[in-house]
Amino acid sequence: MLEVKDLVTSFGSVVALDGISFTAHESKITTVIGANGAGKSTLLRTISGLEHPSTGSITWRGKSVIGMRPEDIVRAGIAHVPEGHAVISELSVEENMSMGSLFRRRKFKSDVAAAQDEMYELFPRLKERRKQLAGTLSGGERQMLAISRALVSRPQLLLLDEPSLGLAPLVVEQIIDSINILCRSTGLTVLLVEQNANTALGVADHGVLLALGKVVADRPAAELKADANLRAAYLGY
Amino acid sequence: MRAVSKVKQHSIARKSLRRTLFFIVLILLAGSTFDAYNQAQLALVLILFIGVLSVTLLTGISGQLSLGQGALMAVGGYCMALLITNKGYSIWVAIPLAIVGAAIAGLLLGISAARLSGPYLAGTTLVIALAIPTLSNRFMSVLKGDEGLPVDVGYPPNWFTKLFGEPSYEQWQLYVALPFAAIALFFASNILLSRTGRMWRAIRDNETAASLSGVNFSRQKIFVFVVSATFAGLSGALYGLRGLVGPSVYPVSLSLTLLTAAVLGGIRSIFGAFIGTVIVVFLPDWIEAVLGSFELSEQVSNFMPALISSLLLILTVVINPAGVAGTHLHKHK
Amino acid sequence: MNVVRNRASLSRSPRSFITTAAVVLAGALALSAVPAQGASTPGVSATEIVLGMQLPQTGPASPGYNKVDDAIRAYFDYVNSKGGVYGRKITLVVKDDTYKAGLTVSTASALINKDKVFAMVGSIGTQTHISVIKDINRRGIPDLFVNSGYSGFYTDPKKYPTTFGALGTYVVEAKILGKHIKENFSKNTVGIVYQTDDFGRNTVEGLAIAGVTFTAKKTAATFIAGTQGSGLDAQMQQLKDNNVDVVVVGAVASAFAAAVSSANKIGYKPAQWIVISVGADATTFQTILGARGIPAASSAGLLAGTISASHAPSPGEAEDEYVKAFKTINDGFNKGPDKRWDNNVLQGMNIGYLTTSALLGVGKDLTRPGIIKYIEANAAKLPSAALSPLGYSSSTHEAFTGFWIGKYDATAVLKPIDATRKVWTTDSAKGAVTELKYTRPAIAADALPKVG
Amino acid sequence: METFLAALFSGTSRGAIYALVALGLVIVWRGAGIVNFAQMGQAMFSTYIASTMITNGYSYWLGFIVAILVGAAMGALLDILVMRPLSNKKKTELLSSDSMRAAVPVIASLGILGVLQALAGIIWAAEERGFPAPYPQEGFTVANNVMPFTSFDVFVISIVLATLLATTLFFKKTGVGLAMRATALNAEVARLSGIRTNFTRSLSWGFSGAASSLAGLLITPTSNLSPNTLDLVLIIGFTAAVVGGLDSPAGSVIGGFLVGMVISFVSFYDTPEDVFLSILSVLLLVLIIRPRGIFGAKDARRV
Repeated sequence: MLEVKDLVTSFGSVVALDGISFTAHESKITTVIGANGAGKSTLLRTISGLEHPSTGSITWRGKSVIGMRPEDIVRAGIAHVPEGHAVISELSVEENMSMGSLFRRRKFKSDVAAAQDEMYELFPRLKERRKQLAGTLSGGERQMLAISRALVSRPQLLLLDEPSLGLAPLVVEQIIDSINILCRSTGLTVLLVEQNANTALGVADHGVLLALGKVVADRPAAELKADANLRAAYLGY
Repeated sequence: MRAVSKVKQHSIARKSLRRTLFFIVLILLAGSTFDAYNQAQLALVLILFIGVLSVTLLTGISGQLSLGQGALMAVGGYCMALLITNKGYSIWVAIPLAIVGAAIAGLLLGISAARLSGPYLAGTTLVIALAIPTLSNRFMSVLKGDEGLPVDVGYPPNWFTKLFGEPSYEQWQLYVALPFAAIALFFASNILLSRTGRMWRAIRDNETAASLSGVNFSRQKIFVFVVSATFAGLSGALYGLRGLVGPSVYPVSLSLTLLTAAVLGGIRSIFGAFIGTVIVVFLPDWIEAVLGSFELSEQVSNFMPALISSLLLILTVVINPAGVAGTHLHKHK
Repeated sequence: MNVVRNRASLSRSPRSFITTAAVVLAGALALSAVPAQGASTPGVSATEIVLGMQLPQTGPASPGYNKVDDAIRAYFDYVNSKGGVYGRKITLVVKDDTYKAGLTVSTASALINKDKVFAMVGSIGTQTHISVIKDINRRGIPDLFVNSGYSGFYTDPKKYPTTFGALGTYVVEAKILGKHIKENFSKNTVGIVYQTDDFGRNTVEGLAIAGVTFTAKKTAATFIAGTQGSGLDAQMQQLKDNNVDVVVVGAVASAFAAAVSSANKIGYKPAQWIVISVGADATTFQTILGARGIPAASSAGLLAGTISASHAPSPGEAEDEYVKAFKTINDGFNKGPDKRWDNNVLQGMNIGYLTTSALLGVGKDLTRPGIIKYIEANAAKLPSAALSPLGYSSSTHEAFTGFWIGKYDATAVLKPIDATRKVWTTDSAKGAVTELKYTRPAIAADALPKVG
Repeated sequence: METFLAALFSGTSRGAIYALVALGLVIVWRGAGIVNFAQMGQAMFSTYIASTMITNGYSYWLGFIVAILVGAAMGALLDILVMRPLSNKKKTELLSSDSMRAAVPVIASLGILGVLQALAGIIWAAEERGFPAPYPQEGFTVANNVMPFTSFDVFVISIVLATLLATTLFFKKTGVGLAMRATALNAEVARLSGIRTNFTRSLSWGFSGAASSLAGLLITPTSNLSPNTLDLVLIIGFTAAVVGGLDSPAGSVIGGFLVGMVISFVSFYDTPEDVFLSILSVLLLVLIIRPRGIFGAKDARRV
């Protein structure tokens, strides 16, 4: 269980997260939605250790991750796929993918290869292009690669930041479906940040609505999806 | 709209003028209390201050890293020395012409450097700093090789001695440098406060955004180089007037000294440029004064000033990269 | 956001600017101020004579030269241990200008204004000295025994009345060696490798006066002073390709070592190496080649047979009375980091000795014009280790006009080439080279100069 | 023809060393975004250590290995003590612009260079000394002509090529190499992949330190050793790296040999006095055609 309590993160005088509290349950997909600038990405970046909160607590399975470095948070089982198809264009697909499991090489030697094979199974297009430079991939393929890179670290919690950004609806559907399957079959916990609320709420179990750094709603996804007033007020449709 | 901007321009000019007058008064006050040696050192501060301003404008404000400002100083110095020794011009004519010479060199450099950025620009300018002094041997008959062209500030004109009495050589050095430093300060201050300065900062902070907002990117970059070269050329001419214009006066290390002064003081402000220059010029004396009370063997004492100043340099940069004058910039994003 | 904040920074109040700047400047003053001296002649009191020297003590140009100041100081310390000069002890203030002319102006100003030196002594570096010589002369400060063979400093005493040299000029030495080359190697192809500065060019000029000329890019190979570190392969290849069998080296000792290494590398074995005295320092040569894995015996072998000239005895002449005396003083008084006996130490000792004799000669009443006048008029009376008299007169301030020619033996000692040592003399202009008869005054038992 | 061969040989052996110096600079630039001006200062310092060991009777090879290890340690230490604290200041506004991120570490590295040169002066005095070569420095004979190419040069070229090959393989084939490349290319993604970027960055500094120490050991037998003798080597190596493209290790090698050849051919055919001007011309020519060097990435990763 991921518990976030009274989290405050600010950049200079700009407060990005203003006392956020919510819980993401194990083996469920929790989605964080909200308009641009609501603080969604900052929330994920704070959980994964890229930003440092000024107050508040974040605990994963009862252990605080505050003050840990991003690389150690990954090692503790929390993988983050940041916004914008975060792959390294100058490296090949294979290299990008194996990057995520470098730290597991020594202890889990046999599993490293198995994890990669699973990813190639999940996203067969990556297998065809494994020798290509990541820079030559399409946007959707890059997103698949970024997710694979995170998943080969065998996380228990996956932080997914705007996977649909700039992708064709068909591709978005494919990616979201894969995540859904993965979560249901392996018991992975997912925290999905989306601007595209409909898609996100469609697949998620639970929804958290952010506005200007504050939580304005924290309810089951179906309920949120049905609340037309809330949607109109905070998401603009 | 136009009326408003005119008012603004006036207030900028007034502010710069006020600053310049304060500066002049401060230097004159300090100069009158200093002994001869420190007067000469203060003159050196004024001269190098102009050179450091060229770094502040180029690197601090417009974001282009040059390691070859010393070469532009050399251009200014040689232009002036040639005009004085071959044409018999007075320094008051030779210096402005030397500045024009340096500006032309800055234009050429700017045109070839406009496409370069970061370390590529740094590398090119560093090699320029290395190569330019070798020209003095290549064109031996005009530039006089390693022996160089001896020049100096000479003696004050009659009207000056009648008005102010006979100054010592050190005082005269100071009085010659002061008006130029004041003019440089005034112009630098005006540039920084004006729209041009904002445009340059925009180039530094975000090239793409700057070009989107209609700034002609490469033309501005070249313009910055020309302005910066003007400052460097003036500084180089005055630096040569301390006794000699020759390759050993403008070594590669001179360029690095200017950059060091700019960073130590705070690379984004005029005040920082001044403080940094004061530190660079006076630090060896301070270290010597402190070390004088210790008994050190010659082997150690020879290298102590270099060791201490280098350590201070590292410490300043690591503790506060914004420099002495830039403490207030040292905040989290 | 940046823009706004920067503007805020610029509009910080002028008052705080003034305050901070004033504090900084006041600090500069407080730390650098020196109490003014009351004496009528700067640098001279009842108990002390303060002398100033500037040279590259650190930096690329310093190796070798950084030993000269230690040697001069060692001699002064010896004099002080014997009671000083008329009860005044000699203090030598040394400033490091790292061979940057821009810095030399500051160090000279510090010596003159802050340390209030009576005279400058033994300064090293032609280019750096050019930047301050005019100012020093204008102030009437004695500029004694400058360690440069650049004739421009000395041949016109009206221009630089206070400046006196401590070496024979490069032109004089080259003319004398040129005569030797003309007479002994007329059948050979003579070439030169020289550094493109005053030293190298003056050498070429002197050789040309003697009738030894070279063709650019054929028998004359050049390099920029300070770059010999990267080897002189191309230069040696050029001389080899043009069948040069007598190589003149107009360069510093490390360049001579580089030339020999490069020649060795391409199997180039010229019949004769001829090296101007500045470059013919056996210790430097052996330190460099020796540590390259070439043992001292065989680096002496590479040096053996090399012809050079000198105005003084070779530091290797252990039997010479001056060498003997200076060596003892060096062992006892030199506190420098590297006091190994070599040309630089001998030269420093001799400058200390010359300075002391001039100070003794002027008498108790020491003034700046006094010492300048004394040195100019009494050159013949000033003893030194050199095998040539001092050439100072009202028409020239060149130091030693005489050189003897020698050849290095297998133990790296320069030995006279003639059965008995012959000293040759000439001027820095077109004058002829003639033989010089000079009997050097013997050194006193206490190794202090006896004047008068 | 002989002159041509001589220039070619001389340029090859010199170019190999410049390539090594350039490689050291490129590794740190890629790994940390810093041009390390202290690099040849580190090399000078470790070569002095080797020199001291050798003159005290230890074998050349022991000195050689110790110097390279010291170089590596010194590189890593500089990162930990100076550059890492400095890069932790990245969030300050001053360091938020790319030009300052380039300029401020340059100043820091100049400070380090100053410290190392002063320390070397204090410890070993400033006299110029020679440094031995492990193989004879006598040229081979080609077509009845002795060339400026010796067994030592063969050693230099082979060890440099071996180093370049090993470096390439290390970066391409090992996990640590991949981690280092990832850190260099995108530190954030690397950290999110569980890579300890502080460690890999220090490793880059260590590698670069070892490479430059090797360069120091290989160049001093022909250039002597004093606190300042390697300054010029650094500037030429930097030029080589810029010509080749600072982002590209392969480019640094090409750049090194190119600059070595230019220096050699200008020295042999024209005059050594023109060396710096011709380096400048080559640099400008290359950069006008390709502003990020011959092998530099077209797309600006860093501005």
